[in-house]
Amino acid sequence: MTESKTISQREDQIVDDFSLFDDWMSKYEYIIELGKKLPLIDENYKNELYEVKGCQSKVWLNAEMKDGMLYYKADSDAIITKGIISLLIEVLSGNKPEEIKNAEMDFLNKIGLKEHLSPNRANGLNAMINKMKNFAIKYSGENVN
Amino acid sequence: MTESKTISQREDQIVDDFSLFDDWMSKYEYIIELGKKLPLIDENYKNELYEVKGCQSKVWLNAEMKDGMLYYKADSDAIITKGIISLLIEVLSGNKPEEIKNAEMDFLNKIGLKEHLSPNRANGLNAMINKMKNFAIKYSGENVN
Amino acid sequence: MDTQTSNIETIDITKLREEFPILSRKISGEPIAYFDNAATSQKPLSVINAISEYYETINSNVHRGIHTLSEEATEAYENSREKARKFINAQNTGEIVFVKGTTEGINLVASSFGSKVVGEGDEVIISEMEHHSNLVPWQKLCESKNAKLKFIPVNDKGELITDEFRKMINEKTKLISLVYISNSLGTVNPVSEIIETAHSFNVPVVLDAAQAAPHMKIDVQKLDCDFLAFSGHKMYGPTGIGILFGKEKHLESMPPYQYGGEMIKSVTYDKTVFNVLPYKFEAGTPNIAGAIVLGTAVDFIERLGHENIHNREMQLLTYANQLFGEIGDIRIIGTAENKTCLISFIINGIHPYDTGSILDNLGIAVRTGFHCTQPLIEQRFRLPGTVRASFAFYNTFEEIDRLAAGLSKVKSMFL
Amino acid sequence: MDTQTSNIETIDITKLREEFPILSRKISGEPIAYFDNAATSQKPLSVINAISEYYETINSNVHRGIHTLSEEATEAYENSREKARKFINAQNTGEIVFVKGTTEGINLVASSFGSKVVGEGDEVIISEMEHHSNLVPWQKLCESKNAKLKFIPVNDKGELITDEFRKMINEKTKLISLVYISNSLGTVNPVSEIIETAHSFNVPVVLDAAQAAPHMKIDVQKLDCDFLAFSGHKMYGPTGIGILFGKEKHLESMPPYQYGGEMIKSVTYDKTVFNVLPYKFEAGTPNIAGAIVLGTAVDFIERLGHENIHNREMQLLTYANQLFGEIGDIRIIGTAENKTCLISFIINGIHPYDTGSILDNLGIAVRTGFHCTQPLIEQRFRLPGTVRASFAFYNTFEEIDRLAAGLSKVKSMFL
Ligand SMILES: Cc1ncc(COP(=O)(O)O)c(C=O)c1O
Ligand SMILES: Cc1ncc(COP(=O)(O)O)c(C=O)c1O
Repeated sequence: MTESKTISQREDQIVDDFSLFDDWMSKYEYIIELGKKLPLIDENYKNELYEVKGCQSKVWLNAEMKDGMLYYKADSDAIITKGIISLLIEVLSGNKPEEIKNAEMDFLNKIGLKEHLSPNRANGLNAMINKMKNFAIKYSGENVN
Repeated sequence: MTESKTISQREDQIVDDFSLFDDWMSKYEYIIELGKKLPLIDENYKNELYEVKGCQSKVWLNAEMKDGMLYYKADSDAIITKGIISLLIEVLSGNKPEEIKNAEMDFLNKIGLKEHLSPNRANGLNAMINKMKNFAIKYSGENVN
Repeated sequence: MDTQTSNIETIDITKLREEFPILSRKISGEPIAYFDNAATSQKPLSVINAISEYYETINSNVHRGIHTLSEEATEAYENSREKARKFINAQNTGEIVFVKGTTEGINLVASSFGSKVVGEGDEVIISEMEHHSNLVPWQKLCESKNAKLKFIPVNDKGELITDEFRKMINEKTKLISLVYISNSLGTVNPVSEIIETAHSFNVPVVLDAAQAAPHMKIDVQKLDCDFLAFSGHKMYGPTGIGILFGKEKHLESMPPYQYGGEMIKSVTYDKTVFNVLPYKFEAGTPNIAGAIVLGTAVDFIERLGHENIHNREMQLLTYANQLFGEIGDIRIIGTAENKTCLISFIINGIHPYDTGSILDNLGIAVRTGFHCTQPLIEQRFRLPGTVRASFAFYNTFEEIDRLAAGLSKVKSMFL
Repeated sequence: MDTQTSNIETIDITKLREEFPILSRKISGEPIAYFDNAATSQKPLSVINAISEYYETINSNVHRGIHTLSEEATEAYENSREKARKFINAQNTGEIVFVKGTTEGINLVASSFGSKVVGEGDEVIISEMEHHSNLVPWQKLCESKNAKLKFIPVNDKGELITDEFRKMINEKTKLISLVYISNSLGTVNPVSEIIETAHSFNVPVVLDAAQAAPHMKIDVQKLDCDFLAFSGHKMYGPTGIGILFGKEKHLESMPPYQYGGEMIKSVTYDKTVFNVLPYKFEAGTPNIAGAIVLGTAVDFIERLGHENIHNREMQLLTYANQLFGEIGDIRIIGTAENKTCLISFIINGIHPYDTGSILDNLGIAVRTGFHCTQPLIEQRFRLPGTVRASFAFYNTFEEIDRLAAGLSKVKSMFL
């Protein structure tokens, strides 16, 4: 994780990485690699409370604050899903909650993921992003105390 | 009513009469004339018991035996319907119940009525014929006593 | 005649009629004059072709599928729901339930909502002019609950007597269900006024909008109705599909109506958790083609424009009224001030069945009978039925000329 | 491959496929290989065109109309009912009710018949392999009646354990409802045997024939089932239409399910008399186009012939089983002796969602998840879902080759 970069720099990096692939099979292969490498979440987070609703596979997500930055951990029983969360974490994790709240996540369109995953699966994707942003809202300035 | 003729002779007569008309409007005009002339049924027969079910207009039908022959009376609140019953009565009335039971009523096809009245209205026509035949069955040999 | 008297420049009727293939059919050797639009409307090519296109390109079961066809079908299905939402200006798509038609919509409300809010000794108010589909469900509900069904009376012009309504409503009233536009009288009811009164008593109002959907802009937020149902087949769309709108708070509070399929979130052998709105009310594989193509029908109406449709239809109605007056011996049932484009009538002394049969023979399609409002026709107006000519924008002044000529012919034949 | 190994001379698959326009679509640049037939089948041109033809030539509301279009639509509608009667060999058309689909059919029976025959302390028997549509209605009925829902267990091969069934049935059993062919395991259940046992206890049996209708000849008289429901959209017909068969004596004894429209014989403000069978159960304007074209789908199946369809589909199944065996690491869920042409499976260690996503990218449409049998997959087989490839006669051996290649590719990507 490259914590010094801004969210949009990280997004650009991913768009760059994906530009190397010219078909979806190679993109999937890359996403699967990311999925396999995703740091796992603790087993005790794998419950209703941390579950992301609306995905076709099970997804669990947690976030913790450290030194004013928000760090995510997640897991899924499907690897492609894990790969996609991995991308989201890559972009958002280690940023200030305020920044995360406002992130546009434009890279998902740029790499063609939103378009490729429409619309049942895009629902799952949106559900993950919403859950991540909700953590950011919870931990952001307004709600610290 | 030409009581000396057989049912099939009467049918032939009607087919003959109708052969003079070459469009349905003239046939309707003829049927309407017949309808207007139909001897009415007594008001006290205009009840559920004598009603023919399945027609789009109200139809009441009664039959009485005289000297071994069955005579029908009927009425309807619609004139075309009356005209059609009038044809049925013309053919069947004043015959022996056994003959009525077995009448084929082929003339309805020959004058194109069945075809012209398909199928909602044909249901009504069939309902009338059935009611007439049921009277014949009721009064025929098997059930005299 | 169209070119002379019609001042609608925005609709080219001749061209528009070409979009309706069935209108060029012949019946009894004559071009069909279709005046049974209140029973079901004809369909434009855009609607007919959208059905074929669905089956030829994206047919697939919706929701939960991850393959492309299923994704595409789901997207089209949900897009159509959004179109329906906009069509009646509902707040969100969770309030838009795909049903079989108006009848199913009302039955759903009677069963899932009615059973909940109506109890022994309570009262339900409908009107004397309801379609059987908005009468029998309430009759049966009241029967089973030992509640009382009350009828807003209808005056001789075929209008609701709203003064009587204000006397009927009281703290025992638990539900009101009303027809927006009467299918047998043509009356456009003052539903806003009634809803306002009802809400002042905290009574929810269901609207039967089967006849409203094809003829006027519906705005459920402005009306503030609690439920509203209509059928696709009467608004230039396919058969077997309709919309039930319900306010979110009501739909949330109601148990499902049918069980199975997409309306389930999770299920074990012991227990079922239901899905969110609107899916909770969409059990089983829906009429996918029907739902998608209902959206095409909405597009069609919006392309024409509600106002253009209304203006055209009012011209047809005015013209027909004028000709009917000239014929004489015609009694029109339903002469409300505010009326949609249909005429229910009898020729004095001639049974509706006789009139309809002769008109059919002239290629003119009208409906005869009770129009599924038997108590209104029989008990209220004491008639054996009426003849109903119901118009749509695609009817022409020439067709109405033929109708008038047909009625004169009928008179000469029977009187 | 078709030409070499297929010994079906009666079906020319290449020509037959041309009748299904969607089969020439491309997905992700590849020709679509559609293996989601158990969710919904594709439609032949005869069916698609019959819909257009209906709307372009005879569209009209059915029953009670006296004009020609209405007569013609009614005739087509009733002809289709007769075709459906023959299709399942019912005794008379009064036993053939047009419904939205299997789900509505079963809900109708649960509501109108179930509520009548099941009381407190009674028992209803279904199986562990039921589709939600044949599970939740009974779960809810039993809940509301304080009755007990019992499940015929399923062995590891995915077959009903009929010995257990014989131990479960007793004088408290009031109803049995069973899936004829399982949509997630493919098992063809020994329903005749079960019906015989049930009848010896005087217990009526409902059959969910959603998956049977497209794949085998159904004979309700031979089966002697009391009710049977199926959906048009799974048997090459349109969406939004299906058939509920019920024995006349049962249907006669049942109250209507919905109210309004053609199901009424006469009505006053106080009281309604219902129509005869089957109309009593057809409230509101039916899905007229759907009902008529269901008849076209029946024609299509009968033109192909049940035996030809069956033989072809068994060859596809055998071939797929053989290839799946060669790939290795595939666990098939549902290996009953008597099985229809679908394979539910997981590649060991790979989530169904991952498998399905990659296959979709290769133009191969399979379904993943619970297939609306969540308790069976989760509680009985303890799986997070399965991948289901369900075949139809129009699938080819080449498509199965592509499926097998796709699965090998998936293995190499994830393992
Ligand atoms: C076995 C089985 N039963 C019931 C159903 C429900 O059918 P429908 O969704 O058409 O109502 C299906 C299909 O989804 C099925 O496969
Ligand atoms: C006013 C009104 N309400 C309800 C209905 C019932 O609609 P559907 O038959 O489409 O369910 C109709 C049409 O028949 C109608 O005109």
